[in-house]
Parts: sequence; C-alpha cells; structure tokens
Amino acid sequence: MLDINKIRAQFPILNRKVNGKDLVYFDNGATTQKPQSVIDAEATYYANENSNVHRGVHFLSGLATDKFEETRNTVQAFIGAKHNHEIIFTKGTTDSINLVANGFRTLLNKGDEIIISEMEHHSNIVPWQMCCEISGATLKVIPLLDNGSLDMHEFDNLLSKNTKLVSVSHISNALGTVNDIETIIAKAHNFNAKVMIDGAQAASHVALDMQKLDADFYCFSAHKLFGPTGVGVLYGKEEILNVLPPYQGGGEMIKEVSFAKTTYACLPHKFEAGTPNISGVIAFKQAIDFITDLEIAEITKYEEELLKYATAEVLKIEGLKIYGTAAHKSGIISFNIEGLHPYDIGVIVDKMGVAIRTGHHCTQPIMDRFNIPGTARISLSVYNTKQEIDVCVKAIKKAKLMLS
Amino acid sequence: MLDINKIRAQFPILNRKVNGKDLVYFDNGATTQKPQSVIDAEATYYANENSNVHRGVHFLSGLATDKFEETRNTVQAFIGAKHNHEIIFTKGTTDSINLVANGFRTLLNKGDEIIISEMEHHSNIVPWQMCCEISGATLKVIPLLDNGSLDMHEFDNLLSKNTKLVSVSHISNALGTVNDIETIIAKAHNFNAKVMIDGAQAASHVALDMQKLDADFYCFSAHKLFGPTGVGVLYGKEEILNVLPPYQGGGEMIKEVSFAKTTYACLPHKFEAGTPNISGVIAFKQAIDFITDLEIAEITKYEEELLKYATAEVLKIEGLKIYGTAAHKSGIISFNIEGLHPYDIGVIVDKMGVAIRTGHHCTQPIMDRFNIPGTARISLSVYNTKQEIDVCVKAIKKAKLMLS
Amino acid sequence: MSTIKEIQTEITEDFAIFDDWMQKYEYLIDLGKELSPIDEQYKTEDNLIKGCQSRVWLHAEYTKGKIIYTADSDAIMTRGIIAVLINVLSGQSPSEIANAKLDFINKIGLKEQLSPTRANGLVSMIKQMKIYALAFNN
Amino acid sequence: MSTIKEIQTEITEDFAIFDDWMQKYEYLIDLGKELSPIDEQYKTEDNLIKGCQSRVWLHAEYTKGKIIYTADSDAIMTRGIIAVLINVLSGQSPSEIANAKLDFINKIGLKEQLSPTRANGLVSMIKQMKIYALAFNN
Ligand SMILES: Cc1ncc(COP(=O)(O)O)c(C=O)c1O
Ligand SMILES: Cc1ncc(COP(=O)(O)O)c(C=O)c1O
Repeated sequence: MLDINKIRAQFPILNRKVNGKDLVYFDNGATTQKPQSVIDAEATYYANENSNVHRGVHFLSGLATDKFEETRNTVQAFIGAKHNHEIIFTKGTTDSINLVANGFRTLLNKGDEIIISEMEHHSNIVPWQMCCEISGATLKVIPLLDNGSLDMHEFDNLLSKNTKLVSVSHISNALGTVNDIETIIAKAHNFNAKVMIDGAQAASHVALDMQKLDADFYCFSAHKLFGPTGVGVLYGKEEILNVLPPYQGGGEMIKEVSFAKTTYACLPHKFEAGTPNISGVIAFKQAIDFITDLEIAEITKYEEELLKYATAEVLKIEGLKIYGTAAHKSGIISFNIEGLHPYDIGVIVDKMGVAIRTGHHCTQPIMDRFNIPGTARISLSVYNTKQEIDVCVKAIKKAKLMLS
Repeated sequence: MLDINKIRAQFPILNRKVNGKDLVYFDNGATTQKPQSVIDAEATYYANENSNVHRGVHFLSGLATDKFEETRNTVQAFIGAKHNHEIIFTKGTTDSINLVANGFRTLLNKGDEIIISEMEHHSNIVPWQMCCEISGATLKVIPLLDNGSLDMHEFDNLLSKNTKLVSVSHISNALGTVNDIETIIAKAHNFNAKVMIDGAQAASHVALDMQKLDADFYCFSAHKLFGPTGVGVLYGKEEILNVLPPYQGGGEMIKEVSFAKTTYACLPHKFEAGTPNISGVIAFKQAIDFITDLEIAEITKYEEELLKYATAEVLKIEGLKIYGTAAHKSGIISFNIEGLHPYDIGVIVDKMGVAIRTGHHCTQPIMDRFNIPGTARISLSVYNTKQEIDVCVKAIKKAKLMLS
Repeated sequence: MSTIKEIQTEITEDFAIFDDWMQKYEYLIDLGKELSPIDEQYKTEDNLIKGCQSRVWLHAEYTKGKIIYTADSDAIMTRGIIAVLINVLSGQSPSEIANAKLDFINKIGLKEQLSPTRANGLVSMIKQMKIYALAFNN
Repeated sequence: MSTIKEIQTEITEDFAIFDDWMQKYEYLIDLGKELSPIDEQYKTEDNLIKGCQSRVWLHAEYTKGKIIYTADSDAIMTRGIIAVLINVLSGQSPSEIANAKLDFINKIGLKEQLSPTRANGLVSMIKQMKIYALAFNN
C-alpha cells in the first residue's frame, strides 16, 4: 500500500498556504505538482551540466546528450515501445497532435475520413479541423451518451473503408470517462485506419503498454505527469513515423542541407528540429522514476478509492449534478450545482484554499452537448487524501450557502 | 565598466572542472550558461507557484498567469515592441521561424519569391524550403563574399516586386558576421516585402529596438540568452500577426470551438496553443533582467574587446585560418588549421577543459561555399575572460602539436 | 451628484467595515443580486464581452452630457463587481470617465478579480466603458 | 591468430602503460597514422557511415571463413579508434564477430568516444561491422 504522507513529503508546494489556508490542490487535470527530485534535476543540470545536445564533441555536450537520451530510454520502457527512436520529444500533447495532424495533411485525399469524438479536448479537435480543411478530408464525430461515454454503436456506423485515422482520448479531461481504447483500436485496424490516442489524462494514472495496446500513435504531456512544463511525448510506430513527413524544419532534423536538395535525418531526429527543452527532458526522467517507484497499478488503485469516496461525498450536496457517470472512470469529477454558476463556486472555494478548475476545460463541444456554460471540476492525483476531499466538500457547501 | 568576476560568480557552472581542468566554456553560440537567478526562479516556481496558466480562477493559477505575463512585458520592453501581444512565446528560434514559414504558405502564390542568404542556419533555410515547396514560391539566396559578409549588390539584384519575404540572420552563428539588417529591411520594404530577422545570435550581444529597426518579424531563443531551454520569442508586428493564420490548433488559441465552426483567439493567444513552457518563460524574465542590469551596451563593448584579443591571439598560430573576417563582427571565431580536422582539435582541447564547437554548425551551405568539412568555433559570452582565451589558445597549440 | 473620486472614497469606506473576505464577498454577492437588470434587448452578441468563464454584457447610453451604463453577467460575483463599477462610473461625463483613475480597486482588495490576466471579462469591461467615454467625448 | 578476447586483453594492457590521457591520445593518433589505408575504390557513398562530424568508410571482405575489414576516416582520432577496432575484429570468423563483447572499450577509457550518442560515426561503424558478420554468417 502507498504511504501517502511519504509521497506528499516529496512535493514542497503541498506545504504552502493559500489565502491563509492549507493548499488543497484539486486541479491536477490541468497540471500536476512536481516532486523535489524533478525540481532538483533541473537545477543540477543548469548548475553542472548545461550544454547543447547532439552536436558537440566536448565533455558537457556529451554529458547533456547522454542524459537527454537516457530519458528517451526511460520513456520507452515506461510505455513499452519497441524502439527508443519511436519516442519523439515535443513541447506537449498539443504539439504532438499537431505534428501528426500536419503530417497527415499530405497523406489524405478528398473523400478520406478522420474520426474523433465529441468528448475531445480542443487540442484533439482543432488540429484535425485544420488538417481536413487543407487535405479535403472529412471530420466525423463519435457522439456522447448521456453518461459521458462514447456511443460505440455510432462508432461502428462511422467506420468505413474511407476512415484513415481515428483520434480519441484515452481518458476525458472534462468527464473522467476511461474509453475502451483497446476496442477502438482493434475496430479501426479492421478498416486499416491508423489510431492516435490522446493520453494526456491517462499517463500518470493507468499503466501503458504500447505492445498490448497496438496504438499507432500515443501522446501525453510531462507536466501532467509530475514533470516539467514544455515537454511532451509522441510515441509512433516506427514504420508509420518513417512515412510521416517531417513537421518543423531546422537544425538536427536534417541529413544534408543544400539549396538544391535537403534530405532528412533518421528517427527520432527527423521530428526534433531545433534545440529541444533539454533541462525539461532531463528532469522528466525523475518524474517517470517517481511513478515507477510507486508502481502505477498502486496509483490506479488508490485513485479509484479516492474517486469513489469523493463521488459519494459531493453527491450529498443537494442540487449537485455530476457530468460523466460512466462505469469506468478516472479521478475526475465535473459538476454543477443547480442555480449556481461554476465560476462563482470556484472563486469562493479558492478563498478557502481549495484549487478546483471551473469553465469549459477546453472541451466546448461537451458543454454544448449538455447545454451548460461550464462545470466545476475536481481532478485527483496520487498525493491527494480523503481529508482534502472533506475540506473541499465543506468549502463547496459554504460556497453554496453564500451564493444561494 | 563590467566587473567580470562578479558576473562569473553568478554562474555556478563556471566553477566546475572538466577532465580535471577548470572549465573554459567557449560554446556560447550553441547555448549560454545560466545565472543562479534563472535556476532559482524555476525551482521557486515549482516549489511554490506551479499551476497552469490563463484558465483557472484559483489563486495559484492567477499567480502563475501574472508571472508568465510579466515575462511577456519584460520581453516587450527589452526589444522595444509596441504592444505586449506582439510577443509570442514559442519553444525556440526554430519554432518561431517555422510558425511564420507555415503561415506564409497560405499567403504566397506561384511566382512569389522568398529571399534568404547563404549564411543562414538550417533553421532559417529548411522551413522556407518547405514553405516554397507547398506554396509554389521560389527561394532566392543572397551569396556570401569571401570575407563572410553578404553580397549586398546581389541582394539588390534579387529584390523585385515578386519578393514577398526576406529572412536573414542578424548575426551569423558560424562566421560572426553582423549583417546590416537596417539596410536590408529598408530595401525590402521599398518592394513591399516583409522581413524576418533570425536574432538567435544577436539578442544577448547587441541592443535591440524594434521601433528603430522596423523588422516585421524578429525571433530568438531564451537558451542562448542566459535563459532556460525550451523557450523562444517571436516578435511580429500586430497588423501582420493578425493576418498570419494560426500555426497549431489546441487549447488557448481558440475563441469558440464547435464541429461546425471554430474561431480563433486574439493575439498573442492565437499563436500559443496548448500549455506553454510556464516555468521556462517565468525564469526567462530573470535572464533578461540579468542583461538589462549589466546594460547591453556594456556587454557589446566588452565582447568586442574579447573578440579583438582572441582574434589576434589565435592568428599567432601558424597555419590557422579564420572563416568570417567581415569588418563588423560579433564574438565568434570560426577557424581551421592546415592539415587538421576540426573534430580532432575539438576532442583534444576538450581534454584540457576547453569547450569549443566543431562541425558544420548547422550551416552546411557555408561549409560548401568554403569547401571545408567544418570548422572549430570559439564563441564568446560576457562571462568569458582574456585568461580563458589564453588557456584556449594554449590548448589549440598543444592539439596542433599532438596532431601534426 | 458625487464625483468619481468621492464615490470611490465612499466605496472604500463601505468595504473597510468588513473584517474578512467572507463578509466582503457576501456584500459583493448582495450588490450583484441588487444590480438593476439590463434591458433584455441589449443582451446581444455585440454587447457581449467574453471572458473565458463568465460572460459580461455592457450597454451605454448618452443623455444630457452623462453616460448611463447598464450591464449584466451570468456569474453573480462578476455581477457584484459590475455593480460597484457602475456605481462609480455611470452617470458621469465622458471626459471624467475617460480620465478616471480607478484606485479603489486596489484598496478594497478586488485586485485579483480585476487583474488583466483574469478570465472573467471585467478588465475588458472597464476598457469598453472607457472606449464608450472616448467615443461620446468627440 | 589470437582470439577476440585475447586481443582485447592485449590492447587493454597496451593502454594501461599510459599515465595520462595525453599519452593515450598520442598513441591513438599514431595508430591512426599507421592504419593501413582503405583501397580508394571503396571510399564510396555506399560505404560511408555518416556521423555528424567525422566521416567513416568501412569495407568488408569475406575470405576463407574470415572477415577482413578495411576502413578510414577524415579525422585522425577517429582513425585511431578504427585502427583498434580493426585490430580486434578483422580476420575473425563471422560468428565470433557477431557474438563479440567489446569490453575493452570501457577498460581503456574510450567509452566517451564510443557512446551511442556521439557524433563521430564509430558506434554506427561497430554496428555495421556486426551487420556484415551476420550477413556473412548466413
Ligand atoms: C543563427 C541561428 N539561427 C537559429 C538557431 C536555432 O536556434 P534553436 O536551436 O534554439 O531553435 C541558431 C542556434 O543554433 C542560430 O545560431
Ligand atoms: C485530454 C487532453 N488532451 C490534450 C490536452 C492538452 O495538453 P497540453 O496543454 O499539455 O498540450 C489536455 C490538457 O489540457 C488534455 O486534458
């Protein structure tokens, strides 16, 4: 069993006060907090090892390069990729999806179809809209059921030989729904469509195994995984990354440059133009080590317990409605209280030290689907506790009292 | 006058040993070292303030957003931009150039021309090659003179009413040449062409004033300016950024998203999709403060003095040839020694603690122009000293002796 | 009618009574509830100021040398602050509004809500109020 | 002919004589100078292994159950290490080469030069030598 106090002790920010109260941080879906090991790794890098990577023959450059590539190997092991060059470092999930969507522009023709879902984050909608606009492909959308899960029956109807790519989230950031991506991937592959999974909300919560999953692309952000901001991962199967055209042009991603003809480098460099976020990538290793040290299965179990408790507690508040009640959910509770605007709830519980998110969570189509301006969202992480849930519920009750 | 010892004391890495010798870091063109204030700012952010920006109503989110935007204002003042929304945060120079080159694809037609130069970094070549390939525009190249300066006469010949954009570097990373960008900008504007300046090698060395310069776009990387990796700046004039189509799709960069129609946010958010490198941007402020505290004019003056000294000293080595001997140069000395491969020189001086760069410096066309496989490059920064130059020259002499 | 400066002093004194944020927020909520409603016909797209989270509608009318503002929001806290702002600026002359320094914002501790980076549309609202003032001033 | 293991032991002993990096590097440079030249006809694009900075050409010939490697580089330090590698692997049988564990690399302090992330093409060269061995083994 996890020793939560020992875990909490690794996160310095959890000691701070907000508005005179102990911070209760329930905005983990937006970004997680960072353990001391990650903070130290960045500082150590800058104080002792800083140098540009992949280019220099001098000692520091070699050191930085080795450490940078060590993270790539760590990510490879973390998600069970076959090769380390199947791991591309980007600046985040949004960057990863844009990289793929931009490349697919040239692989698609009029009449081809891309399928996404109604629950996607804007980062998994807008790049495909842009991709379709330029390539002439058509965007199809898997609708949501009332409980916030995907209408898999409709998915079957949408799939056809025209389907070239399916891009859906592993876990919904606004509803908490855990999608049955194994089934989605298998069904899409039956039609020879590629599948991209937006794992932004999954990678710190559930175990990942690319070999079992068989996704063609999978991506996530380090900052939602106890790691630094400005670092993302794009996993892609070697054979597909090899046919995908490069995204950005620049240093590192070329083999030869001349004005007559430029040829591109091999994986992973082909997709990593320019100086990367070296300190961030190096520190990211510590974040993954933090997770693997705890064991991801233990994290999943503990968070399920927290979710169950929190769900039961918030539902005791009269007039409160949860959006996203699928059978298989991750630690996210999106809710509204009858007659209240989520913004007002957020502003008031903040005064009691409780950080929750309010708004559309970059998922306007979900809000439109449920005809609401937004929700208040509690999103959990492994360092959260039942006591914090109690504080939060109390704060929500107080807000309700003040606002009614 | 600058107190170099006091400056050096701010950079913890300068105390370290490499291969048992004091580190002499002359690879500043690749990336600069970081002062303690920058290192601390990242750590403080993660330990006390970490939260996602622009979205939350809770305290930490507001705090992080305010600090993030403070850096934008600091950059605005640093380069003399008219509006703070003319400052776009990217992940680096390469990202900035790709953003503009990608947008220009849709603004160009067959017959239009883009002018770059033979001295450009691959990051200012490949994106334009990609842009031309897709838009049907033609890429024209200002050739180099033997001294490593641009053939301005040929530039005049290349300019025409077909010229839509000129993109050249402010300072060459491989040759040190400081280009007369004022003249280049004025001449291009005479033909109604826009001008983008790659300022990667300039921003930490010379004063910048966008109002005086009148560049349409200017970009640089934080990591070459004493700041964190994974942060870049794109400056663009408001009216041009407004017509440039967005680059990446995702969170933050939208006004409204629906499957029927998505509209884009205002500047700067239109170009900042997804969670940015928050810690990096926040720490970047300290890097700029470091420069402005010293006064950039003082830095320029000191570095000129170092360059003059270093040039005289290396030229005493027999058989050594400097590439890049323009009248107006920044602190970069690219050289070869007759009969020796630059790689061998680099490997050996490294053993004596001296970090110089060797290779093509991501400028293969320059290497082709001079018919060499690469050069060894000394690139200076404000924390370097004449004593370090002496150590470096001694190391080069020793390498020559060993290799001859 | 009091000047903008006088009204600001008054408001600052009103808020000074409260010992803690809770009383202050409750007062704001009350002000929000009491805000005279905007005429429904003015709740148009054109009059909408979009913050990320709460929406603000602002309407301005010029009569007898004064600007009368009416406004609304879907969030009650935002309505409360709107009520204060209207209290300060509505009924004043364009030039006074255009030149007004709203220093009560800091004094009563609403700075957080009115920081330029907040997502509630209030900063844009103040900007829009001043733009009306400048327009009517010509 | 000695086995790969024996040669590695020998080389490790050779390098153990040197007290400092300078002697070791000078020795490598000498080895580089003495490396028997590759036949110019084999310095082709096909035989080129591109590191970022120094170029390496590798040619392999299979005769009488043994593989004979010849190689060259434009950088002398790289040539020196090539000389050592050829010393170890050339003239051995495909299966011995394919299975060889090159542990002398760590022992003589060439690890830095032969790290997978280095830009000198040597790692790719070892890989290429093993690929030849596997090919000739079938
Ligand atoms: C002149 C020039 N342009 C562009 C770049 C690319 O910068 P970055 O790698 O930070 O994207 C560099 C640095 O390598 C440079 O020196
Ligand atoms: C499901 C999902 N996809 C994509 C993103 C975008 O991630 P980032 O902002 O790190 O690019 C997020 C996070 O906001 C998310 O929750």
